[in-house]
This record gives sequence, C-alpha cells and structure tokens, in this order.
Amino acid sequence: MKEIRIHGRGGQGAVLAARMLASAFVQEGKSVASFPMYGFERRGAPVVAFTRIDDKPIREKTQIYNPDCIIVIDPGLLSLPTLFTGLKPESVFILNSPKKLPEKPNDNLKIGGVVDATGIAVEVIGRDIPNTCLLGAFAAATSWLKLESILKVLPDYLSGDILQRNLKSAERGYKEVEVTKW
Amino acid sequence: MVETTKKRNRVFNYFCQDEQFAGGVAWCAGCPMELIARLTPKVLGKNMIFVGTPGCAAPVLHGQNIGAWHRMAYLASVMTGVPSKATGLSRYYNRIGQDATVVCFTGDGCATDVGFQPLSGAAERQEKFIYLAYDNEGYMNTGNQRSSATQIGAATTTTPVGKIGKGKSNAQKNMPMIMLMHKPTYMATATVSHLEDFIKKLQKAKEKSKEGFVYLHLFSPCPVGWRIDSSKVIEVCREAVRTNYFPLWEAENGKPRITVNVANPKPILEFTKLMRKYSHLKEDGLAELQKQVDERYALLKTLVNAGT
Amino acid sequence: MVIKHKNIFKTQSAWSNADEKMLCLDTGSWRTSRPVLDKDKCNYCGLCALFCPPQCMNDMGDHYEANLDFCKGCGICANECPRKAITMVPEGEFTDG
Amino acid sequence: MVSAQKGQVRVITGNATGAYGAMLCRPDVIAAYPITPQSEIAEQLAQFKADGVIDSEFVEVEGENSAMNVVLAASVAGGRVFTATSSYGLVFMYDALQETSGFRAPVVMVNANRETPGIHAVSSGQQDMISARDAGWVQIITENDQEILDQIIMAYMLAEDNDILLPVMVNYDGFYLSYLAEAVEIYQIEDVDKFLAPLKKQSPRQKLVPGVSQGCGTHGMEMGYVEARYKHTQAMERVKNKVDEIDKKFGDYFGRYYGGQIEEYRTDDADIIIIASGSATGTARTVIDAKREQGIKVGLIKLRLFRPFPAERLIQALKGKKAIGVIDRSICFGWKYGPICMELKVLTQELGSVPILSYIDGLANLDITIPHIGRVVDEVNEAAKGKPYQDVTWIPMEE
Repeated sequence: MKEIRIHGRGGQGAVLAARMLASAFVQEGKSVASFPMYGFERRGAPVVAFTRIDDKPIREKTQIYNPDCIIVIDPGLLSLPTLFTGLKPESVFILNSPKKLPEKPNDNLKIGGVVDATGIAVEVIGRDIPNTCLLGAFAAATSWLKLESILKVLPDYLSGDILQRNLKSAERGYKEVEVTKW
Repeated sequence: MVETTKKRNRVFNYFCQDEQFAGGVAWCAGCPMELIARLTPKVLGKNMIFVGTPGCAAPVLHGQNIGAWHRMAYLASVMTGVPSKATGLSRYYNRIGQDATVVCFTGDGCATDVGFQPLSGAAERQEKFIYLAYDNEGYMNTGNQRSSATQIGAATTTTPVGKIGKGKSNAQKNMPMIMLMHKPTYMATATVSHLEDFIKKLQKAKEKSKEGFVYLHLFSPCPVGWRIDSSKVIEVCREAVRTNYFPLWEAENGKPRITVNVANPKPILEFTKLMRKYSHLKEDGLAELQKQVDERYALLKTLVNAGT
Repeated sequence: MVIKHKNIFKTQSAWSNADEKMLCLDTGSWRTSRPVLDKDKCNYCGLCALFCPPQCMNDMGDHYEANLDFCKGCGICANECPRKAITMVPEGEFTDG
Repeated sequence: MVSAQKGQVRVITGNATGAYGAMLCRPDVIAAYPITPQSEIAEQLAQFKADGVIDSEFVEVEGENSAMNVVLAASVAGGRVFTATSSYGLVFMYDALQETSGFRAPVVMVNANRETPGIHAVSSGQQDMISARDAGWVQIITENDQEILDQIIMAYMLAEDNDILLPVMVNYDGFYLSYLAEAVEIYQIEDVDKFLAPLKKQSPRQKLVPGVSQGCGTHGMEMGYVEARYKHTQAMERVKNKVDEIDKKFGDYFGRYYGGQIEEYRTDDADIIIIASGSATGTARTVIDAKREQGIKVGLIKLRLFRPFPAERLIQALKGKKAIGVIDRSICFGWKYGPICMELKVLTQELGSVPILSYIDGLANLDITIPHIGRVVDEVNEAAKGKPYQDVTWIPMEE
C-alpha cells in the first residue's frame, strides 16, 4: 500500500486533487481510498487530504500517519512543524514553488520534485488552482502511475474550457517538474 | 304575524357538501372555531384533507383510536410540523395526479410562535396548500396563556394582572402583515360575523391553492379565555371589524385590498367592553390599545393605496 | 395468566376510520338554557342556522329549530336573530330537561 | 449466482454514494436541508433533479424538522421518500422522528454521524445516532461507501415490507465516510427496480387519501396506545431476521453480502472478540490480521444493526469467548460504559461472567488508529487470561 498526504489551503483544490489521484489509480486497476480532514469548509484554512492506493481492497479508515509521499500545494505550509512527521524511509516530496527545492528537507526523503504549479496555473488556467499541475508533477516524479491515467479521469471532475486548460496544466506539470534524487 | 320572505339566505348556496362533523363534538359552547371548522369542508368540498395540530381543534380533528368525529381524511401533527406535512402531502398528490385540497388547520400559537418557521418556509416555496390559522390570541386549549398573537394589555394566565402586572406588555405580532410580505398567491383575513366574505375567501383560497401558497387568518375569539358571554361571540367578531381591531382584507400576489370597508370605525371600547380580558384597562391602557389598532390599520391602508 | 387483548386496529399503526366508527357526544346535555322560537316573529332569514357553531339548526321549511340533542345552549342564535324571535329559556323550566 | 448486471464503477464520496443510492430507488419525494458533513447529499440530489436524472419531487426545506415532516407526510400518503441529515439536524427532527416511527411510515434516511452535545464539535462521532436510539427507528451502521449504497437499497426493502413498516436510518461516520472517495459500483437502475419489485406485489399498505374517511395519527387512547406500541416493538423484533434475509437476497442478486445484523470476522476459532461499528471496523480488520500473526486468537464483530439490538446473533457469536472488548464512538450519559457496551451488558446472563471491556475512542474526529485498536486487543487478551482489567478506558485521555 502507498499512502499519500496532501497539504493545501481551502480553495486550492487539495481535496479534489486527492480524489482525482484516487480515480487515476483506479484506471490502473488499483484499489483506492481518499478523504480530507477539515471542520468548517473555509477558503484559506489549512486542509489535509489523504489518498491510499493498494493492489488489494483498502480497509483502513484512519488518517495517514506514515506517508510514502507528501504533496504540498501551498509553499507557505513548508513551515508546518509536523509536515514531515511520520514520513516513511525512501519517500517522495512534491512541492509547488517557483524556487529551487530546499536541500533534502527530511532524512527519509528519496525523491523530490518541484514545479511552479501556481505560475503554470495562472498562465494556463488563468487562476491560482495549482492542483492538476501538481498531479502531473506527481506522476513524473514517482512513476507510480501514467500521466494518461490522470488525463483520462479529469473529465469526471471538470468540463468544457476549464477541463482543456487543466489537461494542459497537468501535462506541463509532468514535463516541467524538476526532479531530484537523493 | 310578520310577513315571511321564505327566501333561502344566499349564504347557503355556497355550500357544496353536507355537514362532515358529528352532531356533538367537544368544542366549547359558542366557539367560533367550531363554526369555522364546520363551514370549511362544506365550502371546500370532498377532496379536502386536514392537517391538524394539538390545540383547541385537535380533540375533534383527530380521532380516538379507530373512531373519528368527522368524515374527512386527516393527518395529525405536532405543532412544529404542520406546513411541512402539508407540503409532503400536496407534493405527493400532485405527483400522482390526485386531486386534493390540503388544509392546515392551526391556532395562532402554532402559526405565530412554535410553528412559524415551517409556515414561512412553505410560503416562500409557494407550496400549493391552504394554511388556515384560527386566531384566538393565545393558547386557549392549555388554559389561556399568552402567545405572540395576544394583543397588548390583554390579561392571560401568563400575563396576569396584579399589583404590578397590567396584562401583556408587548403588542401583538402583526401576523397577516408578515404573511403578506411573503407574497402568497392568495391570503385573506376573515371572521365569522361576515360569513359571505369569509366563505367567498374560502372558495378563492381553494382555487388559488392550485397555483401556490394560500394563507387565511381567521379572527376567532375564545368565549372562555376572553371571558365573553357565549351568546355574544359573533357580536365580538363584528365589533372587531367595526372598530378596525380586525380589518377584513385579502391580497392576491402581495397586493392587498380591503374587502369590508368600515366608513366610521368605532372606538376600541365598543369592542373591549364585550369581554373581560381587557376589563382592567384604564384610560391609558385603552389609549395604548387604540394606538396599536390605528397604527396597524394605517399601515394596511398605506399598502392598499400603494398597491392600486 | 395472560389476557389476550382484542385488536382495536386492523392495521399495524393507529388509524381512525369514520366509516367504521363515527364518534358523537351528547352535547345536548351541556345546555343550561335552550333556544325557544316565537314563530310569529321569525322571517326564516336563516341567520340563526348560519351562525350556529354546532350547525344544529334544522330547516323546518318556514322556520329553524334547534336540534336539542346537540345544541349546547350558547345563545348565539338568540343574540344574532335580527327579529329577536329566539329567547333562551333556562332548562329547569322544561320537564324533559 | 449473481443475477444483476455489472454496474458502473466510479470513485465517489460516501455522501455522493448516498445520493446515488437514493436515486437508484426512485423516491417520489425527497426533502433535505444542508448540514456539515451531509450537505453534499442534498446538493447531489438537487443536481440529479436539475439534470433530469430523477423526477422526484424535491423539497428544498427551510430546516431539518421540516425535512422529516415532509417525507413523513408523503410516506403516509403512499409515496417512497428519502431524506438525509447529521448531528443537530437529526436532533432538530426529534419530534418528527417520533411521529414517523409512531405512524409506522417507511421513511429511509441517511445520517452522516457527527457529534452533538453542547460543545459544537464539527466532527465525527456517533452521538447523534445514539441520542435518537429510543425514537423507534431501525438504525443501521455502515462501514464503507459501497455499503452505504447497498444498505440504502436494502433499507427500502426492509422499511416498506408489510411485516415491518418502520423508518430506517442508515448511518455512516461523518468526515470519514462522508468525504471518503472510494471506487463504488453503481448498479443499473433496472436491476434495482427488479430487486425492489417484490414490494409492489405486497397488498397495498394503508394510505392517506383525500375524500376517504380515514385519519392518520389518531389519539391512541389507553389500550389503543398500548396496542400500537406493542405492535411497534413486535415489528422491531421481526426486523432482526428480516435484515438477515434481505442481506442474503441482496448478496444473491448483487454479489455483496454484509452478514445481516452483524458481520463476523475471524470469530470461529477466536478466544477473544472485539466489537466495533462503522468505519473503524475496516481498520480493526487490519489489526486483527496482524494480531493473529502474533498468535493472538482474536476475532471481530462488526455491529451493523444497532436498533433493534441484535441480541440473539451476538449471543450466538460470543458464546464461549473468553473476553470481549467494545469500542464505542460515542458516550452514554448516566453510564460509564459506551452505549454499545452498555447494551451488550444486558446479555451478561447468557454470556456468563466473561470480562467485557468498554473503550471510548474516535470522538470529535479523533482517529481510531491501528495502535489504539492494537492496544484494545492486547488488553482484552490479558483480561481473558484472568488478569485484572480496567472497566472503561477513554483511549485518547490515556495516551
């Protein structure tokens, strides 16, 4: 089983990203479970979303304490003291940032991917919704699933012009992510 | 011998159905609500269905075990659920093409107080049924406690007159006006002293309830709680109209129109002297009551004039 | 010993059925006075019948007569009669009352 | 043996699943009012209506109390109805809940479990459901999204059965299942029609019809009241076997079985049993497997039916076991034990003097974690060996 934890803020699409990710893995025959944890739904408030993927049915219904991958949608959340808590050895870190990746932020990290998802989203989508771009980056950095699987499920969540722009955003995330292996 | 006209009173012609209630039912002698309850099905006809609540009407509207006091279909409800239950019924009957005139039959306590939220909600959604509130200005069934429909100065068991207490200290909630602001498809005030006016409004209510929400506010003084001689109850209704204490009007789609014009309204004393619930009021108390009546009537007139 | 109770309701839940059992009270016994009509004064206008809360005035063709089985003796008919043709008379004055 | 065709598999949340479940059963009247964490159901059903997916009457009520009253009345008039709520919404329905069960209206309602008492916890917990346990409803608790969908279909089969005629509340953990996206098979609506078709072959139930001299909600006077209450409790008793029967029929038709009143997991040769409900049972299975590998003979009972309480099935499953641990996601004011544990204690005579350990966990969105359940298993195991044990443990307070 792989466990992915996504940190974002209300309105950035963390919850949707977790769900899209789950859908994409279903395309590849995996079992999935994804849920967010928040109280009141408020724009700007920190949100954490969880996605589990496995070859066999997933039974656990707890929050994720020992993630295999952390995706940070809002770079401002890098200062969260608990961000890397419980990280498994050899895990993956995906960051939305216009800057370079910080030098191996945690000992347990094996792969880091950084992409200016906000920049790309503003350019392609016209708004700061970096989630689909980060999914593309995730696919490229982890190789846990194909970009095509992500592109294939986006129409379940989006439609029309916005869908087209998000498809493009995901593709650019896939291509433009800067991957570091430690 | 007095010459008899032998002409049937034309009000009888409005009745399309026989009496639906048992001859003897447990409502107080002289209660105008009994008259309202008995006339309503006579005018509305066969496919009317009652939704009733605890209150003065309930012991008769609702049966006892398998027995019933009337021949109509009914759904019993607690105070909070009446308009919502009527919504459920009218929506379902509408869906299956069943002809139905759904009538909520509630007192002012339910309409103005504890059951107001769903009433307001159903009105806003323009649910297709008739909400009939018989207003006896308090919780008469439980022993004459005040409701928000109780008028200023009135003595009730929870606004008693005593060394300090002078009856209810706040003015009555202007329920018809509140409902007017919901812009129901049709609404009207009525009372049983003006029978033809009342019955015509019932007929219109039935017709309009096929299009949207209908609210009827019926003045229904309580001989027991208000301490009125039971023979004078219709007279009290009449004086309520003649003093403008309870003006008779109707409104289609939010446009009010006075249906019974009172050219020279009598002073409020002509109304209050018929009952003992105001008997403690001195000049200032009566003046305050008169002020409330005048203000409310002025507001109504303003809206009537603005609408035309 | 278990006493077997006979079902009141045929259904699972509690429903009343007027066709099976129409309830009726002897409200005539509530009365302390009864309406007495002076036929000479009556013009058959029908207001007594229309205003009667229990709607228990019988149409006799040229006048109305209270059904004393149900008349609660409220006196509205007497008060509302425009010709003052109805008088409320205490029940004690009637041998059957 | 499965006769239904394969449905469409979609990754959707528990809330959306609830809406799909309702949609598949073609309700005549739906009324719903939004409340976290259930709002998505109201939204999704409204969207179905807007898209023409359902032709139900959809009433956008002004509060939960009205939602229950609307569906109650439409149900009494003969319709199939649906509503959904959570937490204070359920509490706000309380008078109407009593009427609905008292009128024996086969209403199906989804309740996304959320905390209720005074402290305004916008978070998961079963306290709402527990505070409505004596409202005369059938209460069923589900574990995952697919089970929500399946249970709604089974709920109609149960509620509208002429032997039952009771409202059914389908519960699932708010925040956990309400927002949990999982792959869910959404059956073909024609298959659901076929599955529910036997309901139409029953003799028609009593209905409220304008122009017919019948009234619903008559004053139950003396023996009338007693009789109605007696019939209600008798129907509650019948629910138990009916739940098992429907589970079997459902499984034979759609291919998924849930065990009926309770689901037993590795209980056959178990010495000790953990009882849990809702989403925590999924996590518990993982723990049971791990503890089995350590040589602890532990099994799990997932409580699906909470009202009526599945006493007979539990006695059967628990007979001869050496210790029992019960995990409650709510509390029971007036007793120190959790509510499910308290109910289980009624069976002490049948179960013998076996240690029953009560655990309170998972209140207010706190996780019922793998280590938590692991601790429960270890302590129950020690108790089974005759060691002294703590009666009640509030796990988060002792961490």
